[in-house]
Amino acid sequence: ADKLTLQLKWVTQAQFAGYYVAKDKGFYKDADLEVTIKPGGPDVAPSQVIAGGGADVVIDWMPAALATREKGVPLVNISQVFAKSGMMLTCRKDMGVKTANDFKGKTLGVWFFGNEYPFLSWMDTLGFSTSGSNPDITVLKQGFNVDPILQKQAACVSTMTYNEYWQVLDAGLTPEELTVFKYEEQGVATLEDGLYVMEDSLKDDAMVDKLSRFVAASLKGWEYAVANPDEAADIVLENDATGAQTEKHQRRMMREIAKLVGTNKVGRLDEAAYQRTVDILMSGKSDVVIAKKPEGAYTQMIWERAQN
Amino acid sequence: MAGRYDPVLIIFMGFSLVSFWFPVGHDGNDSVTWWFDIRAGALVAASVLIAGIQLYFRVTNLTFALFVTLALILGVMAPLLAIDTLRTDGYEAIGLWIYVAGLGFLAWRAMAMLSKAAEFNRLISFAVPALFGLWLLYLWQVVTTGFGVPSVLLPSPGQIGDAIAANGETLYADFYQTVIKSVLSGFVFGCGSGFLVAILVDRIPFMQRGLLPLGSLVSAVPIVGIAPIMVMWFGFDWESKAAVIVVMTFFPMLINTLAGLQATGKIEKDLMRSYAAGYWQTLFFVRLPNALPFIFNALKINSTLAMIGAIVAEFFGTPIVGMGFRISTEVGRMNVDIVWATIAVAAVVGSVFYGLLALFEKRLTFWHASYRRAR
Amino acid sequence: MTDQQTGTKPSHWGRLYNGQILPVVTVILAIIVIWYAGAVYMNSERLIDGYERSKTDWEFSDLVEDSWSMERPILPAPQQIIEELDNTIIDKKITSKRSLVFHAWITLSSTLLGFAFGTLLGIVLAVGIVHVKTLDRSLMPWVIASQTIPILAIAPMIIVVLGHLGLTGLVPKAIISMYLCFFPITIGMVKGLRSPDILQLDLMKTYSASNNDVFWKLRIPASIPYLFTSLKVAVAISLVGAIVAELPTGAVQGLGARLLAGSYYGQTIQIWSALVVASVLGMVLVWAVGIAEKLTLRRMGGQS
Amino acid sequence: MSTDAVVEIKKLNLIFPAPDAPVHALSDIDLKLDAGDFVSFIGPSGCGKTTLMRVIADLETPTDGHISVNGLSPEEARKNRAYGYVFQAPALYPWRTVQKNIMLPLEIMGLSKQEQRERAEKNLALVNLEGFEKKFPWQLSGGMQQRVSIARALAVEPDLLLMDEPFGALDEITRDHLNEQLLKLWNQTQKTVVFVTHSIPEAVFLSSKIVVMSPRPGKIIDIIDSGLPRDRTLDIRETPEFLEISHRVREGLRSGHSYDD
Amino acid sequence: MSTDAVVEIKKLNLIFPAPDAPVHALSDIDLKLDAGDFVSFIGPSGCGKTTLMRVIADLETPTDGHISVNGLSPEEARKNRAYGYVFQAPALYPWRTVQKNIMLPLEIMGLSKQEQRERAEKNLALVNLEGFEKKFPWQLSGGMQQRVSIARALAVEPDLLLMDEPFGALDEITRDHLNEQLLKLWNQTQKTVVFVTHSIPEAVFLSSKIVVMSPRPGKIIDIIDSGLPRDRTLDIRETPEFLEISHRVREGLRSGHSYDD
Ligand SMILES: Nc1ncnc2c1ncn2[C@@H]1O[C@H](COP(=O)(O)OP(=O)(O)OP(=O)(O)O)[C@@H](O)[C@H]1O
Ligand SMILES: Nc1ncnc2c1ncn2[C@@H]1O[C@H](COP(=O)(O)OP(=O)(O)OP(=O)(O)O)[C@@H](O)[C@H]1O
Ligand SMILES: Cc1ncc(C[n+]2csc(CCO)c2C)c(N)n1
Ligand SMILES: [Mg+2]
Ligand SMILES: [Mg+2]
Repeated sequence: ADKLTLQLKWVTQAQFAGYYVAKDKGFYKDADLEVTIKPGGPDVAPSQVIAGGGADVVIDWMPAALATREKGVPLVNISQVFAKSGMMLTCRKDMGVKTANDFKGKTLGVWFFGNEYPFLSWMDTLGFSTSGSNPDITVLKQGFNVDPILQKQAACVSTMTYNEYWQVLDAGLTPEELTVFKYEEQGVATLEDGLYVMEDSLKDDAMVDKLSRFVAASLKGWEYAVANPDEAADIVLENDATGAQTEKHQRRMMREIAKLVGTNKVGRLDEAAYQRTVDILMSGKSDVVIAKKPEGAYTQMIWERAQN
Repeated sequence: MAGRYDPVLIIFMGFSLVSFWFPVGHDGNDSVTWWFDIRAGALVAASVLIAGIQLYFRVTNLTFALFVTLALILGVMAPLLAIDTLRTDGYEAIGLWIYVAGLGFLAWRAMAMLSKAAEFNRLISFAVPALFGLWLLYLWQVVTTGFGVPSVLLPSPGQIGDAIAANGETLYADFYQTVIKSVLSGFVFGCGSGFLVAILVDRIPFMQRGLLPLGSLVSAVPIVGIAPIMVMWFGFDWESKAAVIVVMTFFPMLINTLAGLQATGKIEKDLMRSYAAGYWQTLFFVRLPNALPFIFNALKINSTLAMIGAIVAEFFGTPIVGMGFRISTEVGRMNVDIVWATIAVAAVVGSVFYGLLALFEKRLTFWHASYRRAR
Repeated sequence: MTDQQTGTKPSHWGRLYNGQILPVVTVILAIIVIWYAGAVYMNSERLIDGYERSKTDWEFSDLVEDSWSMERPILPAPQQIIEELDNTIIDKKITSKRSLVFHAWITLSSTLLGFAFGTLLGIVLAVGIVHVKTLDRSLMPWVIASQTIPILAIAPMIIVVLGHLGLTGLVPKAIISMYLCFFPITIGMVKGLRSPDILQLDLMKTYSASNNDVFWKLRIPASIPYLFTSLKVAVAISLVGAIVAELPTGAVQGLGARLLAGSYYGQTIQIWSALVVASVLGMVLVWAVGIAEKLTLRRMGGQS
Repeated sequence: MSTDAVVEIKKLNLIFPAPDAPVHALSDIDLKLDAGDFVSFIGPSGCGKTTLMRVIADLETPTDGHISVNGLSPEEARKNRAYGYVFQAPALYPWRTVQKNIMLPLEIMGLSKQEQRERAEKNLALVNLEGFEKKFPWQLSGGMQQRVSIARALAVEPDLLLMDEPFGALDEITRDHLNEQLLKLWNQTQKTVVFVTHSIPEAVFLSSKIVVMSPRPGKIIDIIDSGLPRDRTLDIRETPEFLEISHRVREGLRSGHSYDD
Repeated sequence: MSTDAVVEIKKLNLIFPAPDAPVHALSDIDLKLDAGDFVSFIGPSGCGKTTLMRVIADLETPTDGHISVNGLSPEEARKNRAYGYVFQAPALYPWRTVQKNIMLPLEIMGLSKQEQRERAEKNLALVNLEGFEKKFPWQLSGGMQQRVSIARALAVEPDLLLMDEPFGALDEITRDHLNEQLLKLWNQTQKTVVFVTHSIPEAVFLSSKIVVMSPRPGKIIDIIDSGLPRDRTLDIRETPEFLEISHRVREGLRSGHSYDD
């Protein structure tokens, strides 16, 4: 069997159910692949891992991938699994945030690590300054959890539809007490989980073949996971080496993830969404993520070969 | 070095001469030797020549130390020339890397000669660590550029230097937030409380048996665990970072102070006893002076721990300024050069901090055997 | 102590007072009381906020009760942690991923390996610095500078690079732990190896003793107090290092991974129980070094 | 208890415990020292002179027996700062200059800076070390260190002075000089001095009472009350009384000694 | 250079630098010690005896002048393990038992365990410390520590023995005993001994050559070649020759001394 290593962007959770399902159900084996899945974490940058030769394929968000590409590590998107963005800003009504205009003068929690670009771009369009001596908005680099909003240290925090949002609810706040702003709805969404490889691997026919088999098997895993969310969540739980995840949370997450994966042409990069992502990344007033329009940052060829 | 021929220089000359027989790079069509550029060849030859002269005279005074340093300076330029114009990764440039390895021996010899000369010259005594540092930076530069290491993995010192120059203001703001606000206050509180608890524990033996085992409990609490909790308790700003530093620095100070307080000899204590000196008098007049070498150990260890603690704590939620914030975000943005620029600032700050402590130590413990060296 | 009264008749109480158990128990009891009070204090804000939003009437006794049984408290009450520990230590098979013993073992093994590496490296560096003047002048400043590099920032790169060289699993974690813990040993040993006084060194000189002899017969014995003090600090730090090192390895197993996962999902109780286990582990390690110190000093004729 | 007994010791024993073989350092010591006495302990090396002195100074606790100092327990006496002690080793603090070392007990007693400096100066001159105020102990010769330690004890001006081989490391002339100074001090101030020496002439010259000890277990084998006048000069060393006392001390020493040659 | 000169010193000076006032410890020393000599240095406290001894032992570097030991530089001589040294302070390692302390130089010289133990036993008996093998230094009295340090130096069995006030802390009888032992050793083995003492009788009794020094700056003011036979007993101390030499030493000392009384 051909060996292949996949680096995840985050810890083992239902966000990556498709791959675990593919592995558990033997889809990879059927495609004559032996896949190693490496979980990530808060300070694992998948692009760095692949640049250092630590993985063959990585899951990353497009802003980070494009930035890396401009820094001379030629990453190429071979399949875009999540069609929609799951990022949003969750705010407390009792701290005075009901519409986007209420942000002024508030403290907002934001994820950095390359995930802040959509937020900054959004604030630009709203006309709020986030830096300088007297900013309209106090930005907080939030940690890994949603404590700031629970403790009223921030009026809003970043959440994923499939994860942190539910932690806010678990902590006792009700949906009625919250205002949520989905990036997808604000028109500032960038593409999230996609599969990336080094450009070099696309020059080698054997590798291309291997990657197509991998993408095909992974997408099959995703389809299965979307169809059987509870079973998929259980498979994820079995693969969680920390033993820290709970069934309730993972099943819930799986249902939300299913909404992001999309329905037709699963895994095919939508060029319009790509274009929108690039525009957002190049539009930044304060500091641009990428300066030049990327060339050859994605290929549909692998996805197409995976279809038969 | 007296007597025999210096083996270190012989190795350098050997490596250098051998390197002439091997390719030092690829100019697009062919493998070439040092003579791809007459200047490179001449530089290598010059360094070998000087080493030969030194080998012959075997004099170790300052003049010759500087002479060998000159050989090193000439020598290091040749690889830079090669890397600039040739493709140098892998076996195609084996000669180049043999020569660089040889230069390591030359650098060692230069430093050894300088540190001998440094005994009589303060200026030179600063030159030795500087030379060592420059040599490390040089190796780093040659290897990263020579092997084409991607900058997202490890930028070269040149790129880091550019990043420092381009981001001065940001780096200063980060420095102010992290060092001035978090580190200093955390360090003072942490070391202070460790010291005071040590005194308390020493004063009340009941406490010693009760608190000491629990002191190590505190020390073993990993930063990654307490940082989020401190953020929860003390908010996002520097206070929570200072709290993390307090927890981290507490234990080394406690343990070292206690060990130091035990270091007073029997007869020294008996003398105080014969004066019917009280606990505090004995403490101030004898036990603390004797404990000073240990206390300074703790201060030194803590000075670096405090930097690490502040930076790591900032990974867990901060306002958008600070060295830890910078490092954790710029890694995600693939601006690894800025990351290393920040690390460089941290290293300089930490070293200066440490140096000041060492200076103080020398002032206060001049009488300790470790400073009263026999020749 | 200068004025210790000796010769009092040992009573039962005296023996208890002077023993180890009573003081520790007292201090632990005090901590527990403070802890319970602290839990009420810290958690009350969120609870009161909750009461008000749901418009429930409440009394202080409700607050106390609730603050000791929240699901995601800011500060969990001791019995909540004990319950969780009971759950994850006693009730689970130790090979289970949900057993804290399993995770503690993972962390402990890289701690011990890292500590061993660190001790070795620390001593070797100190020996070099004390014996070779060039190293003293050139290396020391850079050893210090190395410690100012935030390990968490470069740990991922170290892991990637080591992975490239075929080193995976335990070793990379041990190396990161070593990186953190060798420093106190170097600092302490440099001081300790230089601590023999001039007369003691002169004696060796009159024997025209080799560096080797001076080292083993004088410098090492003289440095023992410094060594053990450093080892105690280092072993604690090496545990911290091992835990830190578990994060960029993908946070798969070990107490660090538990901490992170707990932190990520806001599971305060889980964080705290991992913290408790880590701390107890640290305490045991420091204590073990302390025992080794006692035995060594006794063999060296320690003055009571 | 008689009123003017400065030190009164009855049936005192001290055993140093040791896992291999406990050392019986002091055995059944009975001794009474009166105010104004100049007492010398003399005896072979290791016989317990230092230990006995340390017991008086409350630096060692006897295994059994009774001891009082100035009518109090040794601990109370120590807390009253009843004595000054010159140790067998100089015991100077390396981080203090010579002058600061002498000022140390004075600082502890809370004397004024002025007073401290004056006493330091006076006593440094007494031991002939003017000009060495600013040196550190490690810059002095062995004998000079010993003299600093003597000056330090004298500066305290205690009523009871315990001196453990203070002049052991000094040449004859310096020693004679300091002997005279000490005698003068004793004679003028009515201090009580307890003194350890290995020199028989020194013991006889200085003392009003000589205690001869024998080793293992440390015992008192003779107590000699010297009939020499308080007011002596070095010439007294030629008198028959002097030689007689010396002879008696030497005999005592020899009888208690373990070399049988 | 004459063949049998063990130590030859010419115009040697040593100045200890100090920020306040440099100390001129040795001034224009000229001295020649022959093989088989027993040389005593005598002089007031602080006159430079220890310093001179340390120069011979290559523990101190002279500021200028010439010195050779066994025809070599002091450094080479030291590296050849030419001498054994008894310091003024005992300098025992506190983590070693008495026996192990004595075995230390023997270990370094690489003697067999058996040999080490035998020599330790023999020399401990010589200084009358049998039974204390397993004690640690802090369990010994001052004089006992000093005797251990003597045993340690003797165990090396060097040809040149440097002894700095070795018997200062010992009682008269032990001292006489050790004096005799040392003399016997010297007489039998033809060792060269360099000896510092403050006791004039001791110096005269032991030495074949007495060097009298004066302080600040440390100078040699008299060198006395004793005409006494090598082979002496304690009785010799009553002879007129003995008293005459003693007198000359005392006069020398007095003239170089700073007390003018
Ligand atoms: N701390 C100790 N522990 C065990 N034994 C001790 C201790 N101090 C002294 N001794 C023993 O007690 C005995 C008496 O010692 P002490 O110091 O009183 O002798 P000393 O008469 O002062 O002798 P010296 O003239 O040599 O100073 C010795 O045999 C010694 O070994
Ligand atoms: N390390 C040093 N630094 C500065 N001065 C020193 C040092 N060692 C000795 N001296 C000075 O050198 C002089 C001679 O000292 P040395 O120890 O040789 O005297 P000594 O003759 O042995 O005296 P003693 O009989 O008291 O032992 C003294 O005045 C002393 O202060
Ligand atoms: C250091 C850091 N990096 C990225 C994210 C954001 N993020 C990227 S993937 C993912 C998983 C969603 O459940 C999240 C949260 C973060 N929070 N912290
Ligand atoms: Mg004694
Ligand atoms: Mg001397």
